[in-house]
Amino acid sequence: MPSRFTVTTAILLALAATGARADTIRIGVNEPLTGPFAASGTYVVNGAKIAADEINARGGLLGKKIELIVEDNKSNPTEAAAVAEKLITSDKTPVLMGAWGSSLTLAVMPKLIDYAVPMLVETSSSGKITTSGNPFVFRISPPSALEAETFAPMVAKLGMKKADFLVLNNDFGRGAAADFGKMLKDKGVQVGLVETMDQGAQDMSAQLSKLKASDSDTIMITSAVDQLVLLFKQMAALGLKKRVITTGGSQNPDQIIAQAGSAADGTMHLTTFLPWLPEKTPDPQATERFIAEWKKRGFAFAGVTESFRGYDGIRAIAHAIEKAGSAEPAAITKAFWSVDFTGLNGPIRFAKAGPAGKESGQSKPDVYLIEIKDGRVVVPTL
Amino acid sequence: MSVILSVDHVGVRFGGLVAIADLHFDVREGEIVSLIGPNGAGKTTAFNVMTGFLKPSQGEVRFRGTGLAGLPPHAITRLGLARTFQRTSVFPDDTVFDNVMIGLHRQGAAAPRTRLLDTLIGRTGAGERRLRARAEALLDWVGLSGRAQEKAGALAYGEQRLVGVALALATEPAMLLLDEPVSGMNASETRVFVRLIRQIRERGVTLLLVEHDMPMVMEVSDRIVVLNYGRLIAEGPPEAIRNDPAVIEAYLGQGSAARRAIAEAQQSADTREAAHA
Amino acid sequence: MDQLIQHLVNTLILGGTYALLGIGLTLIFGIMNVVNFTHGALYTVGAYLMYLAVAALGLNFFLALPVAILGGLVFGAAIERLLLRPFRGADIDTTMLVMIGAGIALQSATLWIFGGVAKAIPSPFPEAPLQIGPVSVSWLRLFVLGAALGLIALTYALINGTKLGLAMRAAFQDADTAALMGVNVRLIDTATFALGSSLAAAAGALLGPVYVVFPQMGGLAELKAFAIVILGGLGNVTGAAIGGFILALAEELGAGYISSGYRDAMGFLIIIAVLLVKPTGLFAKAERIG
Amino acid sequence: MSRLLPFALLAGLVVLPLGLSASPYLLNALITTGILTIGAMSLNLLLGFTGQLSLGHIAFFGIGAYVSALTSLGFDVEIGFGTRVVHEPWPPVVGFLLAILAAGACGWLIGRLSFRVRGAYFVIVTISFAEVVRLVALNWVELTQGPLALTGIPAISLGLPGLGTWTLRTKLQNYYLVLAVGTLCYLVIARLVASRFGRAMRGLKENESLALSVGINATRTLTIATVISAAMAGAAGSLYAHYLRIIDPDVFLFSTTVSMVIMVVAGGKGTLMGPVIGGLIFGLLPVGLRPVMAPEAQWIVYGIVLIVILYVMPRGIVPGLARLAPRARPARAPVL
Repeated sequence: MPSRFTVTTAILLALAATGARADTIRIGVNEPLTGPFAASGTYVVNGAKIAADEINARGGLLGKKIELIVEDNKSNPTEAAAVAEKLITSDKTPVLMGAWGSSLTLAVMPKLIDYAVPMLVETSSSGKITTSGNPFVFRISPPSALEAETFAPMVAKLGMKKADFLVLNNDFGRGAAADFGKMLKDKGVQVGLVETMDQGAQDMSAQLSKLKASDSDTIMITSAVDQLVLLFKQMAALGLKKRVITTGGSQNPDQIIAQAGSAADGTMHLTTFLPWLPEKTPDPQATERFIAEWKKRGFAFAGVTESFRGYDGIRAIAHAIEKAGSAEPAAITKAFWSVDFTGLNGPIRFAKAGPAGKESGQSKPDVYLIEIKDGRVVVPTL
Repeated sequence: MSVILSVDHVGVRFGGLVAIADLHFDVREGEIVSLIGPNGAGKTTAFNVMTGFLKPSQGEVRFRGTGLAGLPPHAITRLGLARTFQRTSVFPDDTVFDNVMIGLHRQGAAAPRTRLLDTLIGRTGAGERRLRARAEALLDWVGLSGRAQEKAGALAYGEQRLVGVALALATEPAMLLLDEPVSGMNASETRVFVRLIRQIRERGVTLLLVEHDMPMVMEVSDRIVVLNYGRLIAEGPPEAIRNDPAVIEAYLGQGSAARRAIAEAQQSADTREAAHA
Repeated sequence: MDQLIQHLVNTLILGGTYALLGIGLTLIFGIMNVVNFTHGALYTVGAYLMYLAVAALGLNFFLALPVAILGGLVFGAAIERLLLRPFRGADIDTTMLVMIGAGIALQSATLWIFGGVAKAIPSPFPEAPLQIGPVSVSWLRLFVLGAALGLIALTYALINGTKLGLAMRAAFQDADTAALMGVNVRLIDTATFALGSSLAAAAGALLGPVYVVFPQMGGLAELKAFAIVILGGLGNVTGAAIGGFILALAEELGAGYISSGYRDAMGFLIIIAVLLVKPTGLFAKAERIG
Repeated sequence: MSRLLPFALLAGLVVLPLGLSASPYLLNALITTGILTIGAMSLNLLLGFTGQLSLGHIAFFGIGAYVSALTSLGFDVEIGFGTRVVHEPWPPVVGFLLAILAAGACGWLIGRLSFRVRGAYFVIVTISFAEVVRLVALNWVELTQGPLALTGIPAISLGLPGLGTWTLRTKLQNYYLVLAVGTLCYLVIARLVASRFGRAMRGLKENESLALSVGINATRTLTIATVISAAMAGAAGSLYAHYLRIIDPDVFLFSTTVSMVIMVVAGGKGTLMGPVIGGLIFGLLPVGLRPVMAPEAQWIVYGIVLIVILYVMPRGIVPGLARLAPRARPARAPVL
């Protein structure tokens, strides 16, 4: 069982970490390994490990091996803050990666200021993360506003007239509804209903019945993969046949195809990675290498849409450490600004975001629109 | 003497089951009255109605002229009507002394607001010392001083009964309802208890008992009220009740235990008459 | 109007499984006086057993269902034997805490064994829904409703028509008297807990294919089961059955016409409202005191 | 001997940080454990001394956290009919006091509403209340920021206007603040339990009919107990908000209530020291387990430890050990 294997590895690593080893450069990884986001967090950690092993195989950084200290934040913001504290003060990691969900990342952020340690944010999409004036935050995932901006040119081509929203009732979902809603209005598309659903909710037929009765042509959905599977099945059951576009980057199309079957046919998804068509990614060789290694380790292919973030995250951190020339938090923070390489989902270089003087770093990844057709992922021609 | 408690055409029904059909009697101040009847006659139900644990389906109970309808049990206690319980008569996890201290709850209620404040800042105060003295006096009075520091739940059954009485007396009632106070007591304990009942009356407390021990009932009561199948079938002084054909009939209809009870009652009366002669 | 009809159909479909969940919980409370905090975990176990049987063992869908239900029965019996029996005579709070401990352990064990990634159980029913006028219902959900109603009927028959049921009803009225009359109360306890657990597992096994299967799926189901049981009156089987449909109705209409964000709050608001108006539940009979 | 235990423990907790100053992580664990322990102590007032199990206790904690956070952050919400409520930020200390008041008021409400029902019903009413409050915190985004979390909550600062203020930013300061509040709560509970009011609570727990029959007003007593208990939980919630400086609707998670219940029951419900000992053990257990086992396995152990404690020491650790100790005093004798 892959997840079990990785968790055991994580413990072994954590155990190893308790013995002080000055000959390694430690990177703290703060991810949800239990709780509702356990699956995604585990994928990210596995991706991170591939990057770490790759770097170490090439001889490490600054003449030292890198070492990931992986901690579980239990999908809980309080725990995420506590874990950050432990990683920084107890394990003395000079840089962190985390913490998957926006609420988790937001909880960690004050700790970064307290201890002046930088963190690479690999998944969270809330706008707040880069606009609240935290100069220790560097994000490679797109906030929903950026996602909406990249999607804007496709709106007219899709022929959208009126869109309803069905979003997760949290920062992730509501943020997406706000940003996409604004963008759509600017493009002359009407915005109808904005329905929400709770994170753990399993039966959305009430919301879907309402959406079915509305006169819009498109439903924009923001949620994680498990709920998307449920939604597509329930839409099929209700005979709800409208254009569906999902956002947020946690969709995992392969899992959708495997679990929702033909119910997912025709659905469209905005993603930040194209593992199905490596030749269309910004760095095809790297993509293929990563996917090959992922499969070699016995992980399900479906996980790559999450795990590539962990992979790119650690690579970005490695670039920063190399540029910094030392493994000190202040030097790494400064060096993040000069990181510039091509990640699996586009160039990784940080632009300033947020209030002047204490800007956070935001990279601008590529966003792709894909469609599920006959059980396969295709890039629709618009 | 004036009426202290009047039960005015009270009826209790549980769904279709009639527990009390139409109960009507008075207790006068200073009396000792017993409520008797075969098992299931509705005696405990009557007690529960009088003390607010049960709402009657019809009729009303008045205590010192105040209607008790709708009053919760603790409010009725505060009017001066206290009771004991048939089965569980103590706070089992507390010491006997603390049991009585809990019973003195109302006596400590002089000025609740300032008291709560005193409590929080830690002033125990004179009030608390006075309560402890009261508790000691009450225990002494029922003869349990030696047991004061024992857990009430660990006492013998008869002693638990006494704790129950001390608790009820701690509320300084004008009238006390005793629910089968001597059941489970041996003969000598019962004798002591009868003396205690008389002493309670001497303090000016009116008593109403539910009891199965016929000799005891006959000995202690001024008046007896007999219930059967939720109906009042006889009322009067012990001698009259003992010979009432309706009462004998009611008890004959029951099992052998009840018959033995009535036989004992008659026997005890005979011996007492013999003693008088 | 079409929307309303669709909501009512959804209610019916959802209500069947809610009722199933509620009945299992209320039985255990009524007969054993145990607030079963493993109910949600057993619901999860039922769903994973179904997944194992269908996806891993390749069993036929209709064969896998009884296997999962039987598995729930065995799990329930084991929990009663290993965890509840040593606490016989303990107060309701203690057994409740034992059940909380067992629930935590069971749920974490499923996470440990199966990992956090949700699993889907393939169903043999066609994807295209049954379309009647403006209303659509999936075949799978129709089957689930039928199966749930069938199981409820079976439970009723068991309670009202068998010797075991008679003994259970006797224990429900008064365990001490039942014991005096020769009823093996220990066996009844095991049977009751196993039955209640198998109903939870059945709900999980039926809903697993409808939704997806993941370790935390039981948490919300458990809270809803509590709501249903309170609605119907603790220990009242018929009340729980009706309570299931009422909760489903409230959720559907609440989400459909008020606000979908508060959908899951409906159940709890109902609980509070019911307890204010009729604290013993909507369908409780008058209780005898004294 | 056991009379000295609380003093010894307090002394130990006062000097403990001197040895720990090198490890902010452990200090952090102690602070959160301390805050949860205050919650457990408040829960014990209800569960241990009146016998009412509040499984929605986290609601009071969370309400305290939100009230305190919103008081010190300020807000601007529309409450319908075009009316806006605008609140300018007040000092965190005011937030702390308002948190106590607000949580106490909610306790009063719940007490009034739900003491018509007891036992299993009370349990489920309290769960429902907590769940409704959580959903409100999640959905009333304009006020609570919903799942976006309230961030930037200021640290508690002590002091008077004009005399300057002292802001508790460091862990050590927060540690002593939590210890002080915890000690105060302990003293209040100890006083309360030994008083006439405490006797009334015990009476109701041990034999409710008898308690009523000696004139104890059940609803009033239980409601007051709930108010005090809720107010303390609110204080703990406020400390939590100002220490972590971020709160989100997850503060209302059912699992936190379960943790508090475990602390109370394992330590010994109805004893003064029980929740403290239970709180320290179960609060620090995850810290101890973290390096040695997988997170899922930790929770399995947590569940099993709970069952084993209930089986071996059904009344909890403190009474269990008191029984083992020679010349044990009656477990409930009020200390201090």
